[in-house]
Amino acid sequence: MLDVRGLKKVYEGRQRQVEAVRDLTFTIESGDLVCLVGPSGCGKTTLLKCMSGLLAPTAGEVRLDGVPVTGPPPGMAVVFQEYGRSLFPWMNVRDNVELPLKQKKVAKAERRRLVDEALAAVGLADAHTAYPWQLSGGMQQRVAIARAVAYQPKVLLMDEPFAAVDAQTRADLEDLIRDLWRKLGVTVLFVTHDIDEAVYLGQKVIILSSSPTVVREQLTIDLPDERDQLHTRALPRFTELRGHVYEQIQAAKRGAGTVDEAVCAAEGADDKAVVGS
Amino acid sequence: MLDVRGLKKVYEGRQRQVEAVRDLTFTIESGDLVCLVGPSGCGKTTLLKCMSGLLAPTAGEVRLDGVPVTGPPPGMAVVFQEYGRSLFPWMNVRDNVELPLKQKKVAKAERRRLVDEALAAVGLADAHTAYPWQLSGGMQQRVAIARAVAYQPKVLLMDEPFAAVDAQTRADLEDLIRDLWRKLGVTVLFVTHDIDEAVYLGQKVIILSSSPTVVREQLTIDLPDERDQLHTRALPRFTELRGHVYEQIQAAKRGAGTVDEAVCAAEGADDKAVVGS
Amino acid sequence: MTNVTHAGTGATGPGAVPPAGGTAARRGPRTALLGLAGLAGLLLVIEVLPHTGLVSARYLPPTSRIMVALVEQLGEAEFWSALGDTLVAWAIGLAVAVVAGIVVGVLIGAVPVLRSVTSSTIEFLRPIPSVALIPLAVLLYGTEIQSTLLLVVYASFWQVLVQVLYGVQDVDPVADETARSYGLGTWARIRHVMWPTALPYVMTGVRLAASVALVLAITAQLVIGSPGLGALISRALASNAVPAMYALVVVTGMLGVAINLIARATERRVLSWHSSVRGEVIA
Amino acid sequence: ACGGGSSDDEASSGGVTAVKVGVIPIVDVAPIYLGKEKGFFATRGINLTMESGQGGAAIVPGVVSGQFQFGFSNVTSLMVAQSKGVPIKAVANGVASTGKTGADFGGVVVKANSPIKNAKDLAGKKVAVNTQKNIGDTTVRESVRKAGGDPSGITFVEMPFAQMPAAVDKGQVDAAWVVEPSLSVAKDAGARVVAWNYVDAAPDLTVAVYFTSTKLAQENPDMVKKFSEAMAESLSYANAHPDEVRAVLKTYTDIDQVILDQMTLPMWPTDINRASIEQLAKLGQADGVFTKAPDLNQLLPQS
Amino acid sequence: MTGVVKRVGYAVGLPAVLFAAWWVSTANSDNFYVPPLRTILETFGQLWTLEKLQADVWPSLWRLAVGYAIACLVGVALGVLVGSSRTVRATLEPVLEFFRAVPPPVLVPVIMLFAGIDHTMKIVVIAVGSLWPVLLNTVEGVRAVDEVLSDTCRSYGLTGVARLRHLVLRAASPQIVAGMRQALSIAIILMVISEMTAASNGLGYTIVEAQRSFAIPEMWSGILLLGLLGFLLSMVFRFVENRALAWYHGLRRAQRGS
Ligand SMILES: Nc1ncnc2c1ncn2[C@@H]1O[C@H](COP(=O)(O)OP(=O)(O)OP(=O)(O)O)[C@@H](O)[C@H]1O
Ligand SMILES: Nc1ncnc2c1ncn2[C@@H]1O[C@H](COP(=O)(O)OP(=O)(O)OP(=O)(O)O)[C@@H](O)[C@H]1O
Ligand SMILES: [Mg+2]
Ligand SMILES: [Mg+2]
Repeated sequence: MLDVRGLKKVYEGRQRQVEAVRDLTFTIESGDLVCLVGPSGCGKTTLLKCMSGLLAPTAGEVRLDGVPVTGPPPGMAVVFQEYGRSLFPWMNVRDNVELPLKQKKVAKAERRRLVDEALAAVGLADAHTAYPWQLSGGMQQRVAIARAVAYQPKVLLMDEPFAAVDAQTRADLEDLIRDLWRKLGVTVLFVTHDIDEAVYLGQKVIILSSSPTVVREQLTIDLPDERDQLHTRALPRFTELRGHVYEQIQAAKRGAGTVDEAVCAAEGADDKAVVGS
Repeated sequence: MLDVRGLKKVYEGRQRQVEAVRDLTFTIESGDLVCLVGPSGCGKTTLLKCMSGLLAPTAGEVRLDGVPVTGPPPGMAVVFQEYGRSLFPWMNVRDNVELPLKQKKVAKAERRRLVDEALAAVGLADAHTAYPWQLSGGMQQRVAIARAVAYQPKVLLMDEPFAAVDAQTRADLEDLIRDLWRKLGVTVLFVTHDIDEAVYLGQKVIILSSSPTVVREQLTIDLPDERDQLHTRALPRFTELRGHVYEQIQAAKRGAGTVDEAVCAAEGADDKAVVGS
Repeated sequence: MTNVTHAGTGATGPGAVPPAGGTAARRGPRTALLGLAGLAGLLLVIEVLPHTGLVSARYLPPTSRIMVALVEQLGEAEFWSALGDTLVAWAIGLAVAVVAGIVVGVLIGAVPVLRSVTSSTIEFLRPIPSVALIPLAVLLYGTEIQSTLLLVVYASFWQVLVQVLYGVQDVDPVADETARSYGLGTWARIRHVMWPTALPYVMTGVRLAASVALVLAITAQLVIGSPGLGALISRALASNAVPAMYALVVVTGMLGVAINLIARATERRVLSWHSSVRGEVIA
Repeated sequence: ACGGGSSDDEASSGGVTAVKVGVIPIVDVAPIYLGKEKGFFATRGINLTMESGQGGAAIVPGVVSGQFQFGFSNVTSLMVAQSKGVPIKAVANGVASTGKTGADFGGVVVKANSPIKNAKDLAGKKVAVNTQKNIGDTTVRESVRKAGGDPSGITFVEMPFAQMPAAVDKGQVDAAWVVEPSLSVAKDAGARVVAWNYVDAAPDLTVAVYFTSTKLAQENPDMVKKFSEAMAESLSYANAHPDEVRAVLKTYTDIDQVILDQMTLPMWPTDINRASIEQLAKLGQADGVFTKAPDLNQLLPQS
Repeated sequence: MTGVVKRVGYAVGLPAVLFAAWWVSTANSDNFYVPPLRTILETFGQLWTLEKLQADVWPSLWRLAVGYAIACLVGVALGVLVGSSRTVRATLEPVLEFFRAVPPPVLVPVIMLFAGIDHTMKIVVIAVGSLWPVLLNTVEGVRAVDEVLSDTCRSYGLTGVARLRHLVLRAASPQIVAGMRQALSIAIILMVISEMTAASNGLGYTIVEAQRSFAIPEMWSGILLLGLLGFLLSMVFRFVENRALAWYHGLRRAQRGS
């Protein structure tokens, strides 16, 4: 239902012309939970922006349920990588989360409930009246997540949403997303740099090459649907998949020719390092 | 040589009064590489700002080589959590990195060399002329790191500096920091949420409790000084230490009483989950 | 100017879906054409207005009549020397006001105590109209250019100053802290952080001041009678030469448009990094 | 310098004294331009430059501070200044009414279809003048009074002469006191003159004069004398050569040729009509223009 | 408590010094146009009685209020329009710049043609003249709305009025306020200019009339009053600003390290 076809994006600067994404083609089925990984700067954010209709691609197109995306489609929520800047500094936490719901014309009582629940779920039940700039980085990021969650979107795009939270909170939030996905059947595209996270969360992991960016692999995660932090991560298949993804990303980076000495030194034995860790 | 004594910081808002840090006391020896971990919102950033003289503590004091810190001391470099905002949008990447060196009156040729090396080390050798806002999140973060590295500080404070880069780049950067530390004997305080990273990097890991924040534990990492991504991470002692830190953080979070259901559910078996992963 | 919270740093992509086709080079002529269309619309309205009976052509002549008068003016040496006088007064006055405004503004911005000490005085002096200073100006300098300058500088100085003060206040604390932590001293921070942040405000201030300076240069000439376009307007008024008067008004308006063009071009150059400008160049 | 004891050394060179005169660029000052053209000033060693200002706001302070040596101003303004203690002195006649009803250079106009037929009807109406509490309103009041009306109910509104024809035409004011060339413009647009206020105020009313500062008058009587003489010559020349006046007007005003040909020129007698000024002073005092009676002996030259 | 004392001290300090300097330097002045400050202050007391304030300052003030309000409304509305669309900006900017460069005294006759000579004319003059800082600042503020915030709004379907209300106006508000502040003092100046034509009362009229009738101490006292008025109005303005932009000032303070 989310169809990306021959997507290409070139940023035209005055001196610099950057081909952020060369040619991407893939499909996300309705109700899928797909993780997107790839080297830093390979165009993940760019891809997300194109998919959410915020950026016009240079070539190719994105289709949602067969309809070409030209502007932000309704029922889609995005969590931006720059979480700090995506919160309204003139609204307190509660208003920030509530605003899209107001826009959606959700009734007041229902709105209240959704906001309370979402904030509690991300562990910010007592920060309603604070302004975003009174919060720590991780708390800000969680407000942005709460906003997306409360919105009850049909499609949820998240750009490294857990980058700034601690390991425990991260695990909680991962479970929150999987819960949401299973209960509400929302379609999720999740960008992350954490390979464990990608494998633990996704039904499918899309691995991008480094620039000029194409899809390097679409990996189906054949782990049981019922996952939990404890058991799933202990499965041998988990370790295997994770090793595979790590290898692919390394290969991707190497392919790009921006490898420096440190990388080369560690190269030979990387798979093992990953598996062993 | 970096002494934190009875540090307390209370943010006074109009309605909200937040005790970010209650009472912190610890010492970092000259030439130490210390990692700081703790739950999201526990006051790590606040602590770093106090230590770098950017924020005046409510009580207690920070001493550098016996001298109380009241403003940013010379020879100290800070990488901020809000990397995007710490780069000057009106300068290109090169100028951003070069500016502190100019200020330090480093000769032109030397400056050139330092900047080139630092940018190459973070994998941005070909982005000199780009402006920060033309870069991806991870690239911006690496520019901020390059700036700190090129500065050749005596003390280096880093606030989640690798949050936005991919796993491979992260590993490279970790090695870069250890290299730097060993070659130049710089004192490093490194905030991270990645427990593996903390154990892999640090000589010592300081674990903070959640709010009201105190030092929960100061853990000496008794791994060999010679570390590499492959072997060190495979050591049983590494796994042990890591498990220990994870446990401590979980306990810290639990203590704070902001635990929600998801956390409780996973609690009983957490150690195993960590070790097994 | 800057986006409020986050002084416009590191964004990844232009905010809007750009319209089809258009690098800066291609957009230039389009902008110019639209601008011309706007002006043409204005001229058309003025041409038609007298024919609607809303006003008599005797008091607001149609464009065609004004244009005839304008061409007559253009043929006179007196007009050109007046234009020169006005431009000289404008340029000198503006330069003095801008430099003084920036220096004082940055000084006050950099030293918080100064801000508290001067704010009441600034608020007191600012609303005093330059026209009230006319006797003083004449007393001091007669109809010499200095009289005009005094009024021009007095009026446009505040425009720059206030903008600079607001701009200086808008410095992103994270950027400033970064600079401080790298040991940039006061002067270096003013130069590398405060100044670029305030620059968009300064540009607005300069654009405001540029037209205020023009307005004041002409008004001063109008009232005091020092040579320049204002004196010509005053003469046309006294002679009831309505078309000539409007022709001169058109000239002042056109000067304003030209000044703005220059200011915009400068802005595109110096502020290419700013989110208000880069969205238009890149994309 | 010329032997005349010029104290103003920097202003004089080679027997020529540089003199700046602040004038308003209107019909009234044609003689000084004409006189300069004819060389009446140059022959007396005066190198004349005219600085144009918009009324007393700029000219009086300029003269007092010595930026201008002489200035042109209407008599009422000068009397006000004198009564307030401004150190000035009249040195030459400026301009005077023609004294002829129906053919003066200033009058009160109304719209063609206005119900106002004569000065008496102005009572209680809204009348535009260029400046309140000045020569305009005092003389208009006198016109109404003489016509048997009650001037106390008139509302005076200030606006520049140039805007008056339009204001009358659009009915924004009931009447307006205008002088040439606006008078002709108004008449052209169909306005009627209902009162000739200068004529009604006093016979051959002196409207404006040239003046200097008392300081200059004391320190450099010689130059003042020469200026007065040159002025007198210019005035009588202008009076005798109306065609040349119309021609010189083209050099420093933008008056339309059609208007220029049809407008009424004022009178330029050589002498100040003291009686008319006394009458003006009386009118002004009655209307509360002065707080203190002006000392005409101080203000006007001894004749 | 000490904070208040300090603030008052700051507010009064420099003016007091300047006034003292003025007092001393003009104490023996015999220049007709620069009377001793003592004379001016005496005149001030005599001239600005309550009655006179009511007759002359009140009408000025309400014309100022109406004109200024119009300028703010139109400036923000037009500014949002011009700032949000490149096409509109390209089309309108030259025309706006054209009018901006025309001096108000020259504009008065034209405005009189359409707005008559009564209050309307003066209000229009004030509005037209003080519009520009608001307009320009709004345009710039709207153009510089943070891209990430803007994207956030778009992706959550916040468009049209909601976007305007929650994003554009709020984000641009610090700058709009800067413009309004500029406009306030310009509006006061234009209040004086508008009363130079076709007025029979008002503070500006009083000053101009005093100047013309050589009542120089009265003129200076009027200018003093004008300055005081400007000062008072700016105090009111700051009060309102501190409320409306509480988040902005809080944000700055917080980030600076309270
Ligand atoms: N506004 C822009 N102008 C010019 N180039 C840009 C712009 N935004 C992104 N780029 C370039 O496009 C490429 C891809 O950027 P993008 O932000 O999509 O990467 P990413 O995969 O999200 O990286 P990261 O994981 O570091 O966030 C980079 O090379 C970047 O420099
Ligand atoms: N400017 C501020 N005003 C008020 N409260 C603040 C401010 N900055 C931080 N806080 C509060 O102080 C506490 C600690 O914040 P801090 O940013 O130091 O946390 P942190 O440990 O860095 O968290 P994270 O890992 O999420 O970045 C938080 O509860 C936060 O809400
Ligand atoms: Mg990204
Ligand atoms: Mg932090």
